[in-house]
Amino acid sequence: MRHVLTRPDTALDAAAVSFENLGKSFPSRDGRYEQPVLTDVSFRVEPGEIVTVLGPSGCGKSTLLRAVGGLSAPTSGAVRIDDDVVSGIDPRCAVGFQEPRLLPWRTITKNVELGLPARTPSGTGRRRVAELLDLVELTHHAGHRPGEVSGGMAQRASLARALARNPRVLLLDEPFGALDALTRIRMQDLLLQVHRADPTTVLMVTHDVEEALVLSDRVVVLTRETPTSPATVAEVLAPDLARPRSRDDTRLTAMRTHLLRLLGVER
Amino acid sequence: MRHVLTRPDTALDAAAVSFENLGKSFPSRDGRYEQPVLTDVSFRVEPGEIVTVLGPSGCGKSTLLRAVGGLSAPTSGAVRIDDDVVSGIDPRCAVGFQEPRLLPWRTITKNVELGLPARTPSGTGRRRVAELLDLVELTHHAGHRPGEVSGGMAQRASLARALARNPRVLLLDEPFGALDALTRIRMQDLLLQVHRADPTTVLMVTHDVEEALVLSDRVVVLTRETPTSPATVAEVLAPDLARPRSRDDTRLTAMRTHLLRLLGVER
Amino acid sequence: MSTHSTSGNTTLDEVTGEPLGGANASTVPAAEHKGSGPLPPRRRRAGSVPRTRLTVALLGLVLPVLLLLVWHLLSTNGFYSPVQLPQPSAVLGAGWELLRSGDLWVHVGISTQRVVVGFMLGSALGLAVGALVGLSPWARILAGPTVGALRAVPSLAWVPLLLLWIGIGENSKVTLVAIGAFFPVYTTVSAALQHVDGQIVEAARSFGIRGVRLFTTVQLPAVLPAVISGLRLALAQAWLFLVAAELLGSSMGLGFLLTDSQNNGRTDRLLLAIVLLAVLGKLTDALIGVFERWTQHRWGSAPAT
Amino acid sequence: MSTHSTSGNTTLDEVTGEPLGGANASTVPAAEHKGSGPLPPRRRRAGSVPRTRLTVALLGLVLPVLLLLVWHLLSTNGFYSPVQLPQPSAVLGAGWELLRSGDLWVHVGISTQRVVVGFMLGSALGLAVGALVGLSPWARILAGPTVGALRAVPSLAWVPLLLLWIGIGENSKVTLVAIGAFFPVYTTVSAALQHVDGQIVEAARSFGIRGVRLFTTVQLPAVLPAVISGLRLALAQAWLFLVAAELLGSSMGLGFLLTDSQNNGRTDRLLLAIVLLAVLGKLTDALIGVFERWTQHRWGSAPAT
Amino acid sequence: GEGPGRGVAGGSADEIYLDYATYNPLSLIIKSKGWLEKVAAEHGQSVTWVYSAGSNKANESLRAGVVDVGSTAGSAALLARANGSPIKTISLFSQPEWSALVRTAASPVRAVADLAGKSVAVTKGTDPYFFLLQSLKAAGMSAEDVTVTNLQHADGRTALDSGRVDAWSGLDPIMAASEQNGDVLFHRKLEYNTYGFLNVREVFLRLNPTGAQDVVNTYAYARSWAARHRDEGIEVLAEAAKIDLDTATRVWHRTHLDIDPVPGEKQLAVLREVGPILVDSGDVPSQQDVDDALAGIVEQHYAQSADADAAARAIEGNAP
Ligand SMILES: Nc1ncnc2c1ncn2[C@@H]1O[C@H](COP(=O)(O)OP(=O)(O)OP(=O)(O)O)[C@@H](O)[C@H]1O
Ligand SMILES: Nc1ncnc2c1ncn2[C@@H]1O[C@H](COP(=O)(O)OP(=O)(O)OP(=O)(O)O)[C@@H](O)[C@H]1O
Ligand SMILES: [Mg+2]
Ligand SMILES: [Mg+2]
Repeated sequence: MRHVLTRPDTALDAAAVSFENLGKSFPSRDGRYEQPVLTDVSFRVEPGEIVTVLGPSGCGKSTLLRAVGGLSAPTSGAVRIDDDVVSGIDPRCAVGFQEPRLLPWRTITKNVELGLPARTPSGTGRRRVAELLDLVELTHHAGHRPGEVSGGMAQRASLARALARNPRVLLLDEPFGALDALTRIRMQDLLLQVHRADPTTVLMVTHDVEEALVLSDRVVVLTRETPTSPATVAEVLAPDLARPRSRDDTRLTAMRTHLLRLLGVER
Repeated sequence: MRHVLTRPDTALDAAAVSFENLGKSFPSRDGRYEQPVLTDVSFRVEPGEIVTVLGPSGCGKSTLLRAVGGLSAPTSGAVRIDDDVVSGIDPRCAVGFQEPRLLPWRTITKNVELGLPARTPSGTGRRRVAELLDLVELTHHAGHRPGEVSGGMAQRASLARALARNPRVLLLDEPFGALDALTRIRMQDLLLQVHRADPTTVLMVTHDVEEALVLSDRVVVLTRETPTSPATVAEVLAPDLARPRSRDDTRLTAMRTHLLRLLGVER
Repeated sequence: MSTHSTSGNTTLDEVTGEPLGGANASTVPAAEHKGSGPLPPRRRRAGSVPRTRLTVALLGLVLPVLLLLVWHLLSTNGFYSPVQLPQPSAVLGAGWELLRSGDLWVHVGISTQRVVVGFMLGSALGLAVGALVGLSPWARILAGPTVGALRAVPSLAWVPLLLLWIGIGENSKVTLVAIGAFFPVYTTVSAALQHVDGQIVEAARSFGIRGVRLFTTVQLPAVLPAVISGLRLALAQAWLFLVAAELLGSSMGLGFLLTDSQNNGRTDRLLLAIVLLAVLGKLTDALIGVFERWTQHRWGSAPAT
Repeated sequence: MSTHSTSGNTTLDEVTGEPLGGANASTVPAAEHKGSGPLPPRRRRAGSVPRTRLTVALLGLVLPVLLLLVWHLLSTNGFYSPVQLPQPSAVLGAGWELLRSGDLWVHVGISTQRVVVGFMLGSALGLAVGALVGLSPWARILAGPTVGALRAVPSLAWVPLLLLWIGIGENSKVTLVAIGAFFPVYTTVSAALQHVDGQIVEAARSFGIRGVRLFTTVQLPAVLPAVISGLRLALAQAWLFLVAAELLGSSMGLGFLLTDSQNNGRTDRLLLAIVLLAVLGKLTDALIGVFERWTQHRWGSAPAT
Repeated sequence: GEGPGRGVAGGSADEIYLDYATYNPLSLIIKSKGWLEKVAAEHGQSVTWVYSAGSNKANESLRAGVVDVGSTAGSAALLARANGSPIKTISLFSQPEWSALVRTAASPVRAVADLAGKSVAVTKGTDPYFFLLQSLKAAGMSAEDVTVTNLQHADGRTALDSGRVDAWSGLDPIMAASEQNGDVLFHRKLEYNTYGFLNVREVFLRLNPTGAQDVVNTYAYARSWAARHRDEGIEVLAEAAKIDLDTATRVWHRTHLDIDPVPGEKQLAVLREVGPILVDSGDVPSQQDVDDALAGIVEQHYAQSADADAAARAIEGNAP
């Protein structure tokens, strides 16, 4: 594929993420009771693993990711990165949010630069940003402001910003949701390529079962009994196949049907 | 399926939408030249038809939809709704934007109410909003603010707001992009149900080829030669099958492969 | 646009009702702690923000008390003479004297009335004109420069003009206070309206919401924080203009007390007037704080626009 | 969060550099017309906004010219006597007289200098303290109430205090002007910072951006419109406080000219001083407009937050 | 509140708008006793009192027509008339000694001549300013020989006491208060003080001569009352000016009320000294304006026909 990325000097080794009986609830609208969203979530992501999270809309996937990044504190239990309990924003993580969250007054280039680790030498930084923009196919729009690019382009810029960080744990919240089929495949390949060059830990939320199966070492499925009850881990599936995987592999097709059924889709 | 919706008294008949050599360009970053995005787009959507638009990220799908809604003026050519050239925001359309665009300070209910046609009697309005919230499965979060719901929930609220309008032309920009497989299917069904009850014209952007095939009377594919050249209509495909369609129908599978190839995906 | 937004950073402090900023940048946002039961010890920081209404009020008094101490020291160590800087107790004495004679209430009452009425009129007008200029390019081109020029006319300069046009009496005083209150609201509102998030305005317009309805449902709530800081400044400026207003043939009011004491060399009463103006300014400002909290309650944690 | 946002509504008017609001609500947004070649006739409206710099400037003069006419009429129809309301020509004459004697430049020069220096100091300090109070809950709890109270201390009340502490001379005058400039910036900045879009702040923080860097990369640009309207008000208030400042042992300056003429009953000079203050106020305000346009150019159409 | 007030250059045949001021003790007495109301009622006139904080304020009110009768220092009346304000002086209310040159107790300054090269605080355009200039002139100096620091009266005292200036050309009652505190009036000169002028708008004389006569009559009555009720007068002054009794007593003694109220040559002579100063400082455009003003400012008729007894009948007759 394309050339290997400029690697920032600060790059560090991948870290393990473990969820220990994680629970999270939010105060209800009137503040009178606590509405549980996640309960008793326990699993461990090994260093360098790619793990995807599947689950119905509103079940708490983003909440789970935010807990790892230290953006919201769990109500019970804990998340550990390597051996430290996460408390407060964790510098070892980089987050690709569900919304692009670009600074509207900065160009795409300048937005991606924000992701660079502190103290990146400016030459290295510039080179890395240019490479990333090339990889996410935004070179032609590098000088545009977020208000002047399409939804999919903004999402790719947001992805590039997260990748620029070269973190020990990469948290991606539906990074390919707004992309067409072809671009989506290219971006999946890009993620795998970056991961190969620099095998960091990736925890990613997706809605696309096929995507989960093609990309990940393990798939975590969150489910809940009723739409108002808290979600928890229903199954952890390990598609034990070498990458690159063909989307038409029959073993994957079977797993796909299984996962869809888990999510409530009967075909 | 579920009960038929409360129909606002103001509901009107579906309208035809025709694109006549539509072209659109944006001034480049430095303002020195015009960057064409769409060129010579011509096709006609018959009243009551469901038409989906497919195309690579950043090719101009949202731009196309915005031209119909009168949110941005074409550079050349025109869009007509029935026989009138669209100029300025067109009251016959309702737009479901690519981003949820909810008012952050209003509850979900209050946001959906914004979509109601002017002069809806308050009783009818309340009933219709409640029904829609039920259909998009947000009844439990009706009192939440946009900042307190998940990405998929916000998207569904945005969809409900567009549906509340009961327009002659419904414009939807990737309305199901942030939904998991099951919710997505349920929302697709919901759209068809609403359409059956009230056969309005629907023009919808999607990235999901399968979704396009399952839902639409015709699929319009936009393509471009290079990422910087303008897009135009490459093909209009009519999956001439009765609805509800099975996702596993072999005729659809063939079309799917064809469309994916058109979009550049070889399997 | 949507999810989790405000919970992450702009969280409502449960005591002051004001969102907490990014100062405690490296900790988990405060509001998230709320129902969280026992936290790992690392998250309890020495610097955590106090949360009861009383503590906050008391802490707010620390600085004034310190200032009072410095004042007391300066006025007693012989560096300043009593006319230059009377002791705090002398000022208190002057206040007590006025209180006993009943004059204090008259001064405070009439000044407060002038400020409140003038502020209401001026800020309402400022909101209206600010909305017009902020939303209509025509109004901006035609009226913008003139209003901008009038903004720099000092309060004292209005005095002779108002004397000519309206004469003395309550009307001219209230008018001057209203002029003072007008400009801050006008400026902040007209500027803020030009920067309302285009996406949601466009969305609302696409749903046929226009004109006054667009203003009240989208633009006004979106600029609410700006309106409120405009109101804050307008109220402060109303108090400032009060002093000029009470040069308009007045014989009561705190502004009168101020100038009159200055003319008569009663430094103790002068300082009393200053302190009273500051305290009343802060008290009326607190009412705007209440209004702000009400709007935040009504519209959720303040709109992010 | 992203696409097309500003193109839809908050479009940059190419002349004034200011975004056009929703007044022409039912038309296609103006900036979209730009390169659009011949449009269908329906889109050209009689009310379309003028676009050349000159036309805009001239239209801005319409209202002042009308006011001048009204003034002329009132002063010549015998309703007001010349001491009450001199003719515009008499005011011009007074200006000419001062110009010939060279005093006019002295007045204008020294006042402008005081305002500019005081404004710079005051607004810089306002920005710093406003940032602190807007971002740190501790600073807000401790200092908020005190600053809020000081805000209502009238300019005239500062005069004797500054006389005591700093004496007469330029320092005390510039200090008073700086005090005037401080509060509007402080108020708008501290308020606006509490309402910055939590989503993007959170995003920046998740990328390890904190403290000063967070402030300069995210929060400051986000509150830029508020900062600018704060600066506008601060500049206006600097001119207002100038008049009080020039009571501090001064014998030159427009504020001196104003009070002096008022005391002497030279209504022609009084009006001259008012007009000059208004014109200078507007001119210096225009500099802030230039700065605003520069920031908009630098940061794209103003941030929507 | 203080009523809607009168606007836009008012004036009518049956209303009297007049000012009261701490530098005009007679006005304080008349107001506090309610005498004018009684006198004016005889002619169906209504009375409205307006506060004047200083001569400049009284002039401003006269100019705007919000008072018909205003009290100013003689110099201020001249200044206003010379600058086109259509006013006439119909009576005098006092020959005050309200200005003098003040130093701190520790200051080495002893005489006007010692001021050479020193700084003096004063409010430009007020009586203390003219007092300073006349004193300098008498000592063979001019304003150029000292640094004149323009400050409001109260600020002048602060500047003196805090050592920012070497001397202060002061004004009562602040001056009396500072004397009380140990400052020294090192140069006094009764003649350099211009008189207390009771001015009316010309329009008022045309519209309401009866009202003008009522005012002058009441002042005449008050003048004789004040001569007999010194202590009560001091109390009224202390009360109105918010000063203590000792200070008020000082001021009272320097404010000579027992004078011939008819304005005339004696006052004009003082004003002729002041006139050129006004022209020099640019406060009045030309000497011609001053001369015209001097020629037209005095209206003796009302003071000459002042009838204290008429006022007494109205006041005492209605008394219980
Ligand atoms: N206001 C604008 N100024 C300049 N260029 C713009 C503007 N709006 C859109 N564009 C450009 O127009 C092109 C098409 O954008 P559009 O949003 O229509 O794409 P799209 O097909 O909807 O893509 P996506 O699937 O990613 O949402 C993009 O290249 C974008 O950069
Ligand atoms: N700040 C908040 N206050 C109250 N409730 C919240 C808040 N944030 C999230 N929630 C609730 O938590 C639940 C889970 O939200 P979350 O965003 O994690 O879902 P998700 O799995 O990411 O869904 P989606 O796939 O739609 O993005 C939702 O019901 C939402 O309403
Ligand atoms: Mg989510
Ligand atoms: Mg799009």
